[in-house]
Amino acid sequence: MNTISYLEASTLALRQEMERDPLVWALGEDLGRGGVFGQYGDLQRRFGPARICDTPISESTIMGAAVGAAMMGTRPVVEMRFSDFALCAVDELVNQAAKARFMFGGQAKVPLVARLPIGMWRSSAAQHSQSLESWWTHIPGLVVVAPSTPADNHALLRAAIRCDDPVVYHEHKDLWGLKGEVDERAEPARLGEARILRPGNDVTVVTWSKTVHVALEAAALAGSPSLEVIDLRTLWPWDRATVFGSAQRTGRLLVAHEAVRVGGFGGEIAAEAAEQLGVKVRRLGAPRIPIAYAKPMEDQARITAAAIAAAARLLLG
Amino acid sequence: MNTISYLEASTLALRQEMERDPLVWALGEDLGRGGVFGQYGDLQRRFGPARICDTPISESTIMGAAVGAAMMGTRPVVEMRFSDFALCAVDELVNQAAKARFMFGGQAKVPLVARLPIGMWRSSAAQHSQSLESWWTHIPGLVVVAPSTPADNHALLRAAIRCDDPVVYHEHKDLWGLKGEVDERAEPARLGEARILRPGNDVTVVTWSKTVHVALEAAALAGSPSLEVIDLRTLWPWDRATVFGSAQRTGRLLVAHEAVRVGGFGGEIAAEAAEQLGVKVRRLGAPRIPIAYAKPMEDQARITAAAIAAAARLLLG
Amino acid sequence: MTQRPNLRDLERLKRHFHIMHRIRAFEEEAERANRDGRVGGAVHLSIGQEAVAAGVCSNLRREDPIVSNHRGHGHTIAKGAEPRAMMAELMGRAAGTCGGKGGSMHIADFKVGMLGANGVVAAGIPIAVGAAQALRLRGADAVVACFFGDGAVNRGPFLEGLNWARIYDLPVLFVCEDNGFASTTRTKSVTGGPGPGPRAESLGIPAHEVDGNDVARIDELAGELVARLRNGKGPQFLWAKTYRLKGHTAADPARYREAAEVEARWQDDPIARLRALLIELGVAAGELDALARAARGEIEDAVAFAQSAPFAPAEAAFGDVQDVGAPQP
Amino acid sequence: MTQRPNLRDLERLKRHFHIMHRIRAFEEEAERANRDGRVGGAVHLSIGQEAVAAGVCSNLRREDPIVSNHRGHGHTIAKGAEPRAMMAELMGRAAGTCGGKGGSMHIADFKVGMLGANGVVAAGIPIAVGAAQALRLRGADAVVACFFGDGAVNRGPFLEGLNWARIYDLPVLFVCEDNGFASTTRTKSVTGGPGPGPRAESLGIPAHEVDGNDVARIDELAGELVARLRNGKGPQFLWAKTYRLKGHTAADPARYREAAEVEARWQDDPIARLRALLIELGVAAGELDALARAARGEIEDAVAFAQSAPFAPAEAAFGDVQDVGAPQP
Ligand SMILES: Cc1ncc(C[n+]2csc(CCOP(=O)(O)OP(=O)(O)O)c2C)c(N)n1
Ligand SMILES: Cc1ncc(C[n+]2csc(CCOP(=O)(O)OP(=O)(O)O)c2C)c(N)n1
Ligand SMILES: [Mg+2]
Ligand SMILES: [Mg+2]
Repeated sequence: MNTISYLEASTLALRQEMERDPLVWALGEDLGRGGVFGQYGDLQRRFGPARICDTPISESTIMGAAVGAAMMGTRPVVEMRFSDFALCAVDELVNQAAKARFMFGGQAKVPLVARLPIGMWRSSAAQHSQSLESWWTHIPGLVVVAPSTPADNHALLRAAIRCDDPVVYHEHKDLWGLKGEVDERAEPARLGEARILRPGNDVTVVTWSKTVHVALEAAALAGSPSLEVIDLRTLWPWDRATVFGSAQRTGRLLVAHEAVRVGGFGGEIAAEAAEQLGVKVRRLGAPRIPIAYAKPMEDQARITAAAIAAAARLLLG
Repeated sequence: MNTISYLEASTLALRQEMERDPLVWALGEDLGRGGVFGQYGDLQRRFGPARICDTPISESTIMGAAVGAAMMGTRPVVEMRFSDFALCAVDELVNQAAKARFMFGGQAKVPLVARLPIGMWRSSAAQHSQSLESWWTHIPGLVVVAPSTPADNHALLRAAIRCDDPVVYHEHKDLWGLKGEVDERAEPARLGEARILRPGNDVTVVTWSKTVHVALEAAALAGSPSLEVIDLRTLWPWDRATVFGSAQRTGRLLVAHEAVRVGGFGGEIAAEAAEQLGVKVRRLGAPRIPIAYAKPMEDQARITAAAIAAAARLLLG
Repeated sequence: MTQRPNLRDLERLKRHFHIMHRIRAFEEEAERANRDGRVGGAVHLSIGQEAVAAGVCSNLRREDPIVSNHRGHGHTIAKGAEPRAMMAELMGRAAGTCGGKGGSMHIADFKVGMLGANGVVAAGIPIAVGAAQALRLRGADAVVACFFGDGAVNRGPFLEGLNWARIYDLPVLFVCEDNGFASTTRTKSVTGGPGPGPRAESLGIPAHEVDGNDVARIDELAGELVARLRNGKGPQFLWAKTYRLKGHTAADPARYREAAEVEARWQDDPIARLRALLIELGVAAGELDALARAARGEIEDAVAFAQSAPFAPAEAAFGDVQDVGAPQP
Repeated sequence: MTQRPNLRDLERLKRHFHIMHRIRAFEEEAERANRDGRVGGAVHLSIGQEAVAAGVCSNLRREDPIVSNHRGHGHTIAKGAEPRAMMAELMGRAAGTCGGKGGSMHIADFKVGMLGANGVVAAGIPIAVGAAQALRLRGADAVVACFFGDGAVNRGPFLEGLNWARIYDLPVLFVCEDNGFASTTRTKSVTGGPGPGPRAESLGIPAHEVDGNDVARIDELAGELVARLRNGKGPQFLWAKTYRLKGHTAADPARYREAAEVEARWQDDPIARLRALLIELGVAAGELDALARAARGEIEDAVAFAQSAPFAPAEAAFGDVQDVGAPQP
């Protein structure tokens, strides 16, 4: 066990997978100098420029080349820098990566991992702060992951790299520095398993990525109802058994996420729970506004611990 | 009143708006020859190639140029041929069109209409059949429209063109030939208004685009519960008053759409209804599979009248 | 005029003749079947362009991948796919190359290195360069051929993908089939500057113009270029000027061009040209007719096979989606 | 060496001197403020590249729009925006050009025809050609200048947008500020072929290479090119070779290059060069110092203004989103 950061955990995971399998490689801009956040560390020195591949600013081709390379049996890890820039590569991700296996009748799989760092960080405004994870849950063929801790960023990234499906992998920019214990020899995670981080009786709170920490904070607030906090970890497939088990116990389900509430993945979970279980549901997400630069306006798009506690109280009350 | 097709209704609407406002224009591939479905008719002969502008196969720039042109005070109508190809223009639609007004503090609006024909038509497989309307509902700044009849394609397209916001306008490829009465002198529709097409007592069915016709068929099936069928028409903003009013009356809400169920807009409406009204909810949508070419497999992605009736019966309990 | 082939051998030309006839017959059958509903969706015919597919693919090994566009039957046949499995795919049958999931627009046969047609213009270009990169990582010395049209050179991935091949020195042969049209639009009217070849050159890739209806010349040139690829000389660009004798799809009457123009172009039919060349080289007309008949027969057999082959069960729609979180019927 | 200016007049050069100093001072203040937290987010400095902004924009009228990239302060100042409103934007204040919603990366001032910086590389290129198309539809005879970096020439919209300008003959001056870097990467290492200029030529757009640190030459050349645009001669491409003297962002120590390299490039500082030229032309050092001081004073005033200006209320985040279906606080 070592205490390392969420960022270092990802470097470690990639290093281990690259050591294990010579067909794992990564491509993206500035990777040779560690990548925009430093998450590629010194991997280029270690593995050479063919496996830690510095690319031009060509998002369509970064993603598209990964599709071709994955179909030819390698395992590319695609770095998109900011999930916002992945919007320059949507045909490649959705029309190609997600569908190739199906369209071609199973002749090839597309084992790529697309890293799309999401979330608000600091004063980064509307084009560098988005969280669009719900989009990818809507696309058949894609697996969708969003780790919240260093240990999970280690265990889930390794699982994503070993997965034979295209995985959209969301790191949160505001978590890079978060420290935690990571067992380097742990097995990779199983994709699709949620984790109950804190037991509670009154309200089940389902969340993922950075909002996990906000929910834990809410649970610890004086006067908060007793919250059972579930870190979903994987959005597709999502762990219906764990979520439903908890919601049935508490009878109340709150889904909270940083992404915009309208059309967010909270709708999927809340609707399923309402439909299948008939429990009381509620959703929290950002208002339907772009993210502003100035802090007071930017903060309007943040989900706070107080908001989570208040929503939980409404469910109780 | 004339009986014309859904396709002709769109040609008429664009013609009328172009006659009314010299700053309305359209751009896209093959528009001079009427466009891929013929929906631009002879408009180039009528208005010339500067206003019905034939473009190269450059989706990013078709959309991006429209953003620039809209910011400079014109009203471009962007033709994407198939909504699938709009995936080559997502940065332009989401990072630019939707956000420009906000990012620049209201210095400019972006009054463009992006026409993204959706839906299954005939044996068109995974890259020419998608319905991704839910994506755009998640994006602040965008208005989202999906007409189901010739009269609405006339009235809503005109409204979309006059709207000062970027509008994602979804025609359904399988409706082009649908005939109906259109009053050429009617006022443009009001965006955000749903319509109750058929009153009923047991279950409120909210739907849009082609699935409206499937729902009407379901309501007419022998042995079907009494369905109140609501054509949502605009997905953002959606007409909460009409939907909630009906759902409160019937106590049961079914949302049905052709798009994939997981992450579809049905989740938004069902979750809202569960949360705000506590009515019983259910959703119908396509399974999470790409759309296959061969008919028997393709049909697995279709929502049928029988499925709607069955889901309604389940709600009745 | 057809150039005198700097002949490799006569047998090679006869093989081209056979393959081009096979493509032609396949597409004529596909056209007919699309019109009467046995084949659905949009069917893009490469009639008139067969020389490019035949000339290029005859220089590739089975393990050399190709990537195609929406107009992919010819490339697939020339790369060695079975007409039976191909026609079954067009008819949506389980025995199709893609089990009926793709149809004409997504035809693929990975066994013979055919990595897929594509419904999105220019989308194959990044896929091709990535495939080449993967082959290098795997230590294979295969080369990749990437087919696209003159309309594709106006999409961003053209620039990005060619630049990519150049900077990593990837063994990719880019083949631009310039048939004059992008759907109903004359490509020249929407293409700035001197065209595809100079665009490739500006990205550092040597471009070679060729008469796209002259299979002997294409074969020869492609042979030289593929040899350069195998010798590590980096990517090459082949600009083949040809003509789309049919409409954009089998359903397109192509009224945006004069009948006379099309008729004139039929005079330049690459198959007729090859036939004339072979006769000139002393091959007996009877031998050529026999080859053409054989090709036609293979395709008729493929149609018969496909028509009697079963559809995949409807639930097959739930297969081949993904391993983790796979959908349930 | 700085070329002898084919001088329009000395006053013009002095104006450049003033504006370039204003840009320099603005960015030095922005850098400082970013380091101590008064300015947030990523701040991209154009220090060392001021000659391009000044030389190009001095040939534009107020109603001629410009479109910029992430490194947009210089363009915005050169186009005539108020430093007070600009600095207020960087500090997120209500008095900012974008009311504090955009910050440095989205600075814009439509009043003076500055249509916005952009957080997405190359995204401004399609916007610029569309703006030109709209101006034509509206019967305006304005021209558009579009600024982007050498990294942007590897993204698809570069090809698409330049082709677009060519085929519609739009009056767009494309300005490629080639500063050698795309973030931490030397652009040459990821750019195939002979570079931006020849790429533009291959799309039919005349390209003109220029020493990007020589404001007199840039001014002169831009003047010629803008005249061509106004005369309906179609798009033009200016390839300005310069150097990014600072890191990619104000937070980037730029350890991927040697200090010696940067030091050598400081010898070519466009402001110092212009100063030397003006002295050579007989302008008194005192006069130049006064101009520099004036520029610095304007920026200090802007900082003081911005720092004391109020933030927009938090609820302003709900404004300027959309008319139909607008969000509620
Ligand atoms: C990105 C995208 N835009 C538009 C289309 C519609 N489309 C299909 S084929 C085609 C023309 C392609 O022309 P070209 O590349 O020259 O190939 P050709 O059809 O001539 O063989 C168009 C516009 C598409 N499939 N993909
Ligand atoms: C599409 C996209 N990819 C990546 C980035 C991250 N990024 C911001 S600036 C930059 C380098 C741009 O280089 P260049 O165009 O030469 O401009 P310069 O920074 O040198 O002025 C990169 C990679 C981005 N903003 N947008
Ligand atoms: Mg063509
Ligand atoms: Mg640069």
